[in-house]
Amino acid sequence: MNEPVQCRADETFVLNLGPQHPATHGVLRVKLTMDGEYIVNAEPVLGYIHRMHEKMAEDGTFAQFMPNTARMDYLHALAYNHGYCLAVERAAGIEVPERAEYIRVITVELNRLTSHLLWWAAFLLDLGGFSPLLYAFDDREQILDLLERITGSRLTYCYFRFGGVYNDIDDVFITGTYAVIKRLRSRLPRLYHDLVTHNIILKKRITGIGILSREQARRYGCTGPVARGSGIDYDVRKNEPYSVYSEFDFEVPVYEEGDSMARYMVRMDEIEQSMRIIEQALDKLPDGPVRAKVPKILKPPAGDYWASVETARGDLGHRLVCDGGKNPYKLKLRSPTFSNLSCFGEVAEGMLLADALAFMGSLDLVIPEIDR
Amino acid sequence: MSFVEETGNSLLALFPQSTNVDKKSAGEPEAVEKGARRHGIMITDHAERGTAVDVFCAPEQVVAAAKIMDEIGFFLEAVTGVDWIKEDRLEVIYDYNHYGFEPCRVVIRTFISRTEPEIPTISHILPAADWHERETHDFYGIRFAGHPNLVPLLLSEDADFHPLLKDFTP
Amino acid sequence: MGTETLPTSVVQLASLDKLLNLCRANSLWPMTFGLACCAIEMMCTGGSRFDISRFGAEVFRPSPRQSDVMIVAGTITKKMAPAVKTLYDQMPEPKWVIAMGNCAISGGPFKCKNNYNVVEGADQFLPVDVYIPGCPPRPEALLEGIMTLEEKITGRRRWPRRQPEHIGSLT
Amino acid sequence: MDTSIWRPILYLLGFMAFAGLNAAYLGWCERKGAARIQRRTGPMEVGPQGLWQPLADGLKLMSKQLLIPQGVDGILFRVAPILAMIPALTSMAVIPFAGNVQARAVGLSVLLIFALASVGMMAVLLGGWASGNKYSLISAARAVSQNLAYEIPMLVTVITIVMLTGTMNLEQIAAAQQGGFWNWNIFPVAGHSLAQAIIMPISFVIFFICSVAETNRAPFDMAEAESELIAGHMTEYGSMGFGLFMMGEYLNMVIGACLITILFLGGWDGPLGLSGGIWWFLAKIYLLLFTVIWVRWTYPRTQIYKLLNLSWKILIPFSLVNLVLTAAFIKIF
Repeated sequence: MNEPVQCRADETFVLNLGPQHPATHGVLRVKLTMDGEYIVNAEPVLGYIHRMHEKMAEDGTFAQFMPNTARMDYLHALAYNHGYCLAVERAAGIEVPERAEYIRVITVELNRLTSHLLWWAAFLLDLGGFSPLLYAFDDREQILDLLERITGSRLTYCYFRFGGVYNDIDDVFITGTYAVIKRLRSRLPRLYHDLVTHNIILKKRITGIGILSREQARRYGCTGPVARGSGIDYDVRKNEPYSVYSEFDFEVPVYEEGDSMARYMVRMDEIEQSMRIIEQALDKLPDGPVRAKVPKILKPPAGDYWASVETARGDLGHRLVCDGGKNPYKLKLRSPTFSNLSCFGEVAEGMLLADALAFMGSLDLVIPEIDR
Repeated sequence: MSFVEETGNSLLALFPQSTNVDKKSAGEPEAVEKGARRHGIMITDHAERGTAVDVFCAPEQVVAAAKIMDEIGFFLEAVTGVDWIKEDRLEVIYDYNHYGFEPCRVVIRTFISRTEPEIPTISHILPAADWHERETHDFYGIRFAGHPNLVPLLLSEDADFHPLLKDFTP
Repeated sequence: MGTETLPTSVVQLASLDKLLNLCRANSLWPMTFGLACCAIEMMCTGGSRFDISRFGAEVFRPSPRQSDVMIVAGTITKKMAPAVKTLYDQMPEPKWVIAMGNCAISGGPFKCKNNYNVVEGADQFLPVDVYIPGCPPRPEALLEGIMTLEEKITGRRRWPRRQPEHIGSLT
Repeated sequence: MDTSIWRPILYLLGFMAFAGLNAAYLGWCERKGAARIQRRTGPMEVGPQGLWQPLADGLKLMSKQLLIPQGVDGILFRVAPILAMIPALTSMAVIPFAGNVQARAVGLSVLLIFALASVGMMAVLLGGWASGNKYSLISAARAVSQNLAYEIPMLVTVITIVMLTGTMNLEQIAAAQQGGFWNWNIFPVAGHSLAQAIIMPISFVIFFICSVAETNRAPFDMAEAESELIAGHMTEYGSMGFGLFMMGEYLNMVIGACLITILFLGGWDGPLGLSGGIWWFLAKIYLLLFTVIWVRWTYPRTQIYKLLNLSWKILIPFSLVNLVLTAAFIKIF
């Protein structure tokens, strides 16, 4: 049915999607060559929110870069905190106390929940469903309250420190987290799945749309839910466990279809898995200090290091090159959506505009993370 | 044989003169900066460095390396440059990873001249490299010979500066 | 000097203007226009907890032609600045600009030594009416910003009736 | 005084006021309704329960700068919003709100309303075309194909009713359903011929879907798909141009609801044999409008090709079968 018709070159027109467009989640611009409503060629144009993070890393000390990490992927800021801390701790050889590791896992997973909820809301908004946004934000606010209580901010956290976390968690946080998980568990099947996932219009809209094959996903370096929706069983938390993730029992949801529905389902299942991890971490939470003794000014030995974490969008890598000074000599940020989006041009070819936007929504784009 | 060693052996095709993968004999990775390291493959501790196989090769060999990595099912994670201004050269680093359960990240590094920075593109082998190379071109001015569309990606279309060079001033 | 009594006009333009300003202040439609982190807090402001719709400002219009206020929510880069300017020019008068967050005020955390890509503040090329500090500002701050803008349009504040310094003296 | 002249004028004025109020306050209802569905309060601060909100919005839109962008087709750009409003207003004239409450009794009122509805579609087409904006143009193309597809099953369904009642006069169609809800066209109970009993519920569903699609409401708001086409045909319209489009859309909703009420729900007839009157009519149309709003805030948008498929592959065959069956039943019994 959706076969693109052959057209002459002079019948196409160029459509600029963005940089201000309701469906691009920020300031992404896509130059579309269209034939009617069919896309002949799609070329994303990036850089509208390039904020020089890598240059700023070189200009400041190791600790001074911490606030920047949260502002790249503001939806899963704690994972960026975590990734950068892992890289610096690996370079400087800092041991993190066990309680701090558990707190890190709990907060990162809570943050993952907020990220997936917001993606869900924004995705449904792309498809024209407005009410889910409000429902998801309702749940998200509850989690933000908890995170705000211990980190002090709602969105751009700067909570992790080299060798631990800034603040210990308290009983209110723990009971609150259990309560939030209980509430979300009861709302997930009833509200999220009954209202949206099993909705016939949604199913017809996204099943079979934007098929990204396994091989395509590999050649474009896709990771995270995008890769897992294409049948690739890859999750940094499982494949090269960092922090204390190896101590928890959780599954990595993988769907073989590679369409938007598969990516949707991966994220919905991940919400469940994140809640499992949080519960286990809270149950096992050890006592002890939350921060190791770390010198004020770090001077890691020369060398280069890589550290990967799994953010809500995929494999976030930090390549840290040290020259023995107090500044990072070079910090390369490998952001997952940068690679995930690069497949857009190839997949969107021949799609309808509306389907391409559904596909773009299912990639879960955070533009400042792409542009850095 | 572990997956890391297998990967190292597959990459041996790059270096016909050597017969086995160096364990540590090629020196520490830092030795690269001091110029003490020869071309070759080195196995490093993944827990310590985050990478398991460290390959140091000539600029022309990155295409052959990319072909090998593509054949054995790795994906490209990142391409990046490092400006070693004191040594007057640029380092280009390719990070590969695979989807398996044994941690094995492969880093392929090479040095090019700082005055005439040029290196062959690998975007025809792994399309993921397309944007990464354009970004590296933005930041360091490295020309990826044969790249189909080497126009600024993150900087504005008419940008003629390369901000991540150490001698850059706005 | 004696005072002069001016005859009152039949057409009371001043009071019509007042009425129109009251209407404008109570129906500020923002543009769906998020640049970065602050946009998420802008979305939260539309959420159930903060509910910007109470003040009639929830009609986020995606087209600049239909919006009254441009909330610059996030960092403006040199590549994006011309687009922001175009969007502002496309809005019909009367129009207002709210600079939300430190980036839109002054470049915020990105005002650094080797800044090569960030515009240091929306007021470099837009007439900004209200500045909302924060990184990002809380949704309450955005509501306060919208009310400050209403105050600027009508000359009187809706709520709370007390001035902020009085609130401070109570504690 | 000769009532035959004054009556239509007075009624028309009354209906225009009714239409204007409806258009304004349906917007308010929609915002409040959406807020209720989404666990919010909606407009609260502008007047009691935000009741002055439509007034503020309306006056604001009127006082905004009239912006005619460069590169638009000047005349058509100005005409399109008016064209969105006039046919909708005119249609109100022939709708019988109660036994004797009708501006102008027209023999072929059903036909007239459909003729005017297709003129209303021209507004979207002209607005989209004249804007000189690619998004608007796509929207115009979508609107035309959508209206074309959904007018066919709608008309075919109406023909079945016309065949059953034997008249094209809305007042007579409603009058034929008086005397309790079992006489209404929609209910398959005693008092009807077998043909009506089987066919009418299906016809009602078809007609309802079509009227939602015809008025460009979610989940069929292809022409105004916000996340795809910015604001569709209205992208370049600010101030009152946009206001007129919005009012036209709400008026079309009202007319759609009126048609459904007259054709299927017994018009002004009270259920259970209660005495009929205009209040029943209004209650029915607002119930229908509430349903439309409810649907809008519950479902995501469909996609243009799936929408057209629904019409051409499901609704049109069904309505045609309905038509043939009705004709056969009438001939046989």
